[in-house]
Amino acid sequence: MRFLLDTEQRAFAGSLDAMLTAADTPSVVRDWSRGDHAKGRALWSRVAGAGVFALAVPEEYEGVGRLPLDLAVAFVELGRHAVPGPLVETVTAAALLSELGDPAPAKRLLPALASGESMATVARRGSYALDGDAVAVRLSLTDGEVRLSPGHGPVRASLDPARRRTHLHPGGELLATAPPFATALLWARLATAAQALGVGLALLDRTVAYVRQRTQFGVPIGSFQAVKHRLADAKVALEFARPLVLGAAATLDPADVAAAKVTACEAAYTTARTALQLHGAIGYTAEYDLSLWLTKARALRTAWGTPGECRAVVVSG
Amino acid sequence: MRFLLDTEQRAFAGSLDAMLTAADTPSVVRDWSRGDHAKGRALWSRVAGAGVFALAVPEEYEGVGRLPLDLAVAFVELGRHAVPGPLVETVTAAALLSELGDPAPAKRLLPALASGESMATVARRGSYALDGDAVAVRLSLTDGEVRLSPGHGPVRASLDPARRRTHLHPGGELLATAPPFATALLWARLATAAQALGVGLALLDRTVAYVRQRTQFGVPIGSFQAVKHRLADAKVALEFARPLVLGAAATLDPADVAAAKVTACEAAYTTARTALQLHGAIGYTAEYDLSLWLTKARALRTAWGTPGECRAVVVSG
Amino acid sequence: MDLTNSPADEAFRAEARAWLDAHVPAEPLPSLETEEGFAAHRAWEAELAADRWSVVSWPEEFGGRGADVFRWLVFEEEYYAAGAPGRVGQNGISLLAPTLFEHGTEEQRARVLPSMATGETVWAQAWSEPEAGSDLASLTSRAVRTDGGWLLSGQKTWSSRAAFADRAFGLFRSEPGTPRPHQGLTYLMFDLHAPGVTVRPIGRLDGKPAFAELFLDEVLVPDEDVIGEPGQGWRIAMSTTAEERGLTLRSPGRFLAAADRLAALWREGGEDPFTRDRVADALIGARAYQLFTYAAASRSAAGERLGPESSLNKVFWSEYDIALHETALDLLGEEGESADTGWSESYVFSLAGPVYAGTNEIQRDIIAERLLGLPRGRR
Amino acid sequence: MDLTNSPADEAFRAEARAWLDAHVPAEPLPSLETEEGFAAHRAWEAELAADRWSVVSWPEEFGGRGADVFRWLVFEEEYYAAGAPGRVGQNGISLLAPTLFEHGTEEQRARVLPSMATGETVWAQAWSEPEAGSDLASLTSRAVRTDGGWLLSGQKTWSSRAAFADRAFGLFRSEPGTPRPHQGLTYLMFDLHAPGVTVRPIGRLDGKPAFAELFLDEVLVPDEDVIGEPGQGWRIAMSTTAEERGLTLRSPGRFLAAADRLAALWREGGEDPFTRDRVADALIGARAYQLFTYAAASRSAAGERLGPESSLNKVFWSEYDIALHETALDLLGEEGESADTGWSESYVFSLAGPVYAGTNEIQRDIIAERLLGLPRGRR
Repeated sequence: MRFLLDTEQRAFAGSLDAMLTAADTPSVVRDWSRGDHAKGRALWSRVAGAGVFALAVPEEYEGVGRLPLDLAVAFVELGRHAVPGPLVETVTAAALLSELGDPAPAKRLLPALASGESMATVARRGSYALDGDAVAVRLSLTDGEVRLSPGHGPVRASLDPARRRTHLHPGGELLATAPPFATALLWARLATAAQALGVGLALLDRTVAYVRQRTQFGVPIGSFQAVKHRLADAKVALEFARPLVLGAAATLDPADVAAAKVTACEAAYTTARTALQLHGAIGYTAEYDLSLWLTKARALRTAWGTPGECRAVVVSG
Repeated sequence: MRFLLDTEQRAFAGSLDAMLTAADTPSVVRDWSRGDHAKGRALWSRVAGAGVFALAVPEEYEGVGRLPLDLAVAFVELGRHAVPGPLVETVTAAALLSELGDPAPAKRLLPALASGESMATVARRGSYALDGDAVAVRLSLTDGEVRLSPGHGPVRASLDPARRRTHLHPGGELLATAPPFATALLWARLATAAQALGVGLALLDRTVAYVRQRTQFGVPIGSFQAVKHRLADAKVALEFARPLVLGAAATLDPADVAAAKVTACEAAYTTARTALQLHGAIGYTAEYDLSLWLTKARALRTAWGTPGECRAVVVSG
Repeated sequence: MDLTNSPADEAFRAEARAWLDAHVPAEPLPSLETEEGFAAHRAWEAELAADRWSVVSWPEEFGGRGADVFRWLVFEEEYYAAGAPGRVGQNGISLLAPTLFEHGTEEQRARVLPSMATGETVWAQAWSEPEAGSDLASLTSRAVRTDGGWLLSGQKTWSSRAAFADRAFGLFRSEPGTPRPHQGLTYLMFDLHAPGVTVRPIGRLDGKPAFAELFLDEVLVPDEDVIGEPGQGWRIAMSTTAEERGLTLRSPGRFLAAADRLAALWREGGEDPFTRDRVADALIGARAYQLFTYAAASRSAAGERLGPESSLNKVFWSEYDIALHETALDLLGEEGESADTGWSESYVFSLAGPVYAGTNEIQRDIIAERLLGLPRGRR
Repeated sequence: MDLTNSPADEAFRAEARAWLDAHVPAEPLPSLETEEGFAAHRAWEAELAADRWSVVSWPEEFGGRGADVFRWLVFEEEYYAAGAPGRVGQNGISLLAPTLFEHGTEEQRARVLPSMATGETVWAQAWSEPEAGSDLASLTSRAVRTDGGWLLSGQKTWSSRAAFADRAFGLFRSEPGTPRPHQGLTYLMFDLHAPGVTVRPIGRLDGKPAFAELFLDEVLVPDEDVIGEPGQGWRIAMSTTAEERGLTLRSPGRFLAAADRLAALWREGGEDPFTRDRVADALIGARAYQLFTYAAASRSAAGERLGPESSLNKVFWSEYDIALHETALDLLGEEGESADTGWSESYVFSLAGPVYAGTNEIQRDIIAERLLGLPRGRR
C-alpha cells in the first residue's frame, strides 16, 4: 500500500503545469470558443508532445501503454488550465479503438491520436459529440456498432462556450460491431473527473488570491469569517474528491469511477458557485478569465454521465 | 386581502405565551417524560381553559367552532414552550369526531375534549398513538372504521422522551365506519406544523440569547460572522415557514397543509442543528433545557407525515 | 386575516388575463440583453403602455392604474403566468420612479415618467464603481458644481441595461472630504448619449452585454436633473434600495410561474422520482414567497414601514431562484448544458442574485445584527 | 502508487476476520454509556486483549502486534465490518497512549499501558472546563506543588467515559500568571476514585451519562503521574490532539461499515428512489474517507508529519456521519423517531461530532488560515 503519486508523476504534473502556465491558455480558449482552432491545435500538439494522449494508447499502437493514473494526473492539469478541445473524447476514442476485436482500425487511427497529429471525438447516436467541427476522427456509436462518421451538424452552443457540440452524421465506414462501450465510458468518466478536479482547484486558487487582495470596508475580504468558511468548505470538497479520482484511476472499478465523476464534478461546481459569489460582479463577466472555469464546471457535471447516472452505478456497484 | 393576524389573535398568542412562561414548562416536560402526568394534566387544564382545544370543536359540541387559524396561533405558542402531551392528537381526534356521519360519538366525547376534562389520542392501526397511557379517549383507525380502543401496549421510547408512544389494543367500541381520515390528517399536519414552528422559534431565541452572553477568545461568540450567518439562515427558514403555516390554516388546502408541515418541520430541525452547534457541549446534555426542544424538533419531522409523504402531496396538489 | 382577493381585484385579474391572452407574443422575444431583443422589448413596453399595463401601480395621470400593492401582485401573477416578456423598463420603473414619487419635483415627474412608462426612455442604473461593491458608500465619482448644473466625472460599472439604454441615474460625490463617506453624495439623472459619456458594454457569463462600464468626463447635467437636495443622495438612494430589496424587485408571480413551469417539465419527463423532492421544494418555496410577500404587503398597507426584514426576502429569493434553475437543468440532463434552452438564460441571470442589490453576506450580517440583535463590528 | 495491501497485511486481515467471526457477540452489547454496558464492554476489551487484538498498533511488549498504520486500518475495517462492539478503551488507547509513547517515561509506559490494553483500567479524558470550550488555553484548574507531587483543584467537564471510568488525564495550570495562557500548563494523570474527586455524570441528549463533570479539591497526584516536563503540558497535549483529529480518531472502517449497513437497509426497504442519491453519497463518502486516509497514512509512512490537514478530516467525517445517520432515520420513516432502533444511539453520538475535538468553526478557520493562507485575526 502506497497511495501516493511517485516522484515522476509529480514531476510530470509539474512540467505540464509549467508548460500550460506559459501557454496563455485563456487566449487559446477564447479563440477556440469562436471556432478559431489555430492556437488550440498548436497547444494540442504540445500537450501530445508531453505524452498525454499516448497514456491512453497501447504500445503496439505507438502509445506508452494504457496508464490511467498518469492520465488522470495529466487531466487534472488540463482542467486546471482550462485547456479546450476534445481531450476527454480523444482519450475515450483511444480506449474504444484499443479494444475492438479487429486491430485494423486501431492500427490505422491510434498512432495519430497518440502523437497529437489528429484529434478525435466520440458520441452515442443522439448525443452530442464535442468539437465535431475540429476533429479528423469522429466515432459514432450505437449499441451494435461503431462507425467513422462522414461529417457533423451545426455547433450547438453550450453554457461553456469552449465546448462546441455537434451531432455526427449517420452512416460512414463501419469500424466494428459490438464496441466495448463500457470500457470507453470508464475512461471518459475518469478523464472528466480528473479534468473537473483540476477546474475546481483552479477556481479555488484564483478565488483565494482574489479575496486576499480585494478590499471592502477597509480590509481584505479574505479576512471575513464567512468568506473563509466558504473557501474552507470548497477545500474540503476538493481534497476529498482528489483521492477518489486517483483511486478510481488505480482500480478502474466502475463504481469507483462513477463515484469519482460525480464527486469531482460536484466539488468543482460547488467551488464555482463559491468563486462566483466571492468575486462578486467581476466574476460574472465573460471577459474576466474566471468565467472560463466557471462555465466549464457547470458543463462537466453532465458530460459522460449525469450525477444521477453516476450515483445509480454506485448503489448498484 | 389582509394576511395578518388581527389584534385579538395577537393578544391570544401573547396571553398564552405569558401563561406558559409562568408555568415552568421544562419541569412539566421532565415529569411527563418519566410518566408522571400530574403537572402535565394541570397545565393541560389551563391550556384548555384558555380555549385552545375548543378551537377544534364545533359550537354544537361545546366548542367555539372550528377555527384553524386561531388554533395554529395557539400551537405555535405550545411548541414555543415545549408543552408535552397529546396536543396534536386531541385536535386530530376532535376533527375526526366532528365529521362522523353519526353525531352521537361527538356529542358524547367532544365536550370533554373542548373543556380539557379529557385528552385524546388517535392512531392508524400499526402506527403509534402518542401518550396512549395518559388519555381517556383512544381512537383506533383502520381504513374502514374508527373504534374506541380498550387499552394500550407498553410505551416505546422516542428520541424525544416527552413523546410516549404506544400501540392501541385492537377491538373496542365501534364509533363509525368510513371515518373522515383525510380531514383528520389535515388538522394533524396543520397543528404539527404550527407546533414545529414554535419549537424552531424557541430554539432560535434561546440560541441568540446564548451566543450574546457566551464568550470565547475574549468576545461574545455571537460576534463571530460564522455564528451570525448560521443564525441568519435559521431566521430566514423560520420566517418563510411562518406564512406557510398561517396560509395553510387559512385555506386548509391539502397541498398548503403538507407544504407547511414539511417546511416548518425542516426549519425547526435546521434550527435545532444550529442551536446544538452554537451551544457546544452544553446543548448536548439532557439536563440543559435546550434538549427539550432539540429532541422535539427531530421527532416532529416524521409525525403525521414524513417529509417525503408531504412533498408527494405537494407535487400532486 | 383574509387571504382572498376582493371581487374588484379579481375583476382586475380577469381583465389583465384577457389582455395578456390576446397580446403576449406566441414566440419568446429575443433576449433583451441583445440589441435586437432590446428593441423588441422596448416595443413591447409601448404595447403594454398603450393599454395602460406597463406601470399599473402608478397614478393614472402618469399612465398607470393606481393599483395598490395587492393589485400589483395580482398583475404580476398574471403577467408571469402568461409567459409575458421580461421588463426592459424595470430599472426605471422599480428603482427610479419610486424615488421620484417620494423625492422628485412635480416638474421631474411630469418630464420623466411618461416616457418611462412607454419605454420611449429606458433607464439604466449607475450605482456601483470598481472599488465600491458592497461598500457602496466609498464612491468616488464626482459631481462638480458649474453654472446651472453639475459636471460628472469618474467611472461607474455593473450598470445594468446601460449597453442599450437612454439615460441613467446614480450617486456622485459632490462634497469631497466629508467626515463620513456616505455624506456629500448627490443623486443625479444623466443622458447616456451626452458628450463626455463613454459606454463600454460588459458581457455577462453567457456573453450577452447585460451591463456596461460608464466612463464620465465632465458630463454636464442641469440642475433640474438633481433629485432631492444636493448632498443628500445617500439617504434618498437608501430609500430606493430598501424598496429594491423589498417588495417590488422580485414579484412572487415570477417564481410561481417558474415553479409551475418546472413542475410541468418534471411531469412531462415522467415524474422522475429522484428529482421529486426538489420540484416539491420549488413549488413550496414559491408559495412561501408569495405568502411572505402578502404578509409584508399587508403590514405595509397597515402603515408599517418595512425595514431590515427585506434582507430576509433578498436571501430567500436569490437562493431559491438558483435552486429552482439548477433543478430544471438537472431535469434536462445532458441537454441542460446547452446555452439556448428555455432555462439557460434565466439560469445565468439567477446566478447574479446572491451578489447584486447587496451581497447575501451583507444581508446575513444585517439579519443577524438588526433582526436578531447580535453584536456588530466583527465580520 | 499501490492501492493494494501486501500479502502479509491480507493474511493479517484473514486472521482478524476469523477471530472476530468466532468472538463477536451475536447480540449487540448494552450501550457502553450505561453501567451494565460499560462492564460488558470492559469484559470485551479483556477478551480482545487475551488474543492481542485490543491494541494492535502497540509494540508486542505492551500487548500489541506492532501493526503499522496500514495494518491498523485493515484491522479497523474488519472490526467494524464484523459489527463488533464500540471500544470503551478508546480514550486511553488513542489519546493517552500515543502521548505516553512520545512523551512518557519507561516506567509510566510499563505501569499504565498493560492495564489499559486489557480494559482493567479504563481512562477518561479531562480536557474541557466550563469556561474553556474551543478556547482550550483558558483553563483555570490548578496543579499546586506539594511534597512529592501536585494538588489538583478546580472543575473539569465533558469528561467522556468518566461516569464509569477508573482514571483520567488532562491539563492543569501549574504556573499562574504566565504571559500567554497556554504557558504554565502541566499534563497529569489522576485517579477518579482518589480523595477529593467528585464525579457528577452528565446525561447526553438521550439521557445516557456519556460524560461527567469532575470536581477536584486538592487531589494529590504523585510526581510519577506527570507526563513530560511540568509547564510543558500545552505542547504535549497539542501533539495528542493533532493525533486525535488526525488518523486515529475515526477510522475509515467505521464509516465503510456504516455505509454498507445503510445500503443494506435501503435495499431491504425496496430501494426507495427518493433516498437513492443520499445512500449513494454515503457509500461515496466512506470510500473518499478511506482513500483520503490511505493517502495521509502513505505520507505519514513516507516521513511527512500531518499538520493542519487533519482539520479537513475532522470537518469531513463529522458532517458525513450526521448525514449518514439522518438518511438512515429517514429511511426508517416514523420508526426513526424511536430511541432504540439500531441507528438511534449512533445518531445521537454523531450529533456531537461537529462540536467536540475542536468545533468545526475552529477547524474551518484553521483550514482557511493555515491551508489556504487567508488573513488571520478577524472571525
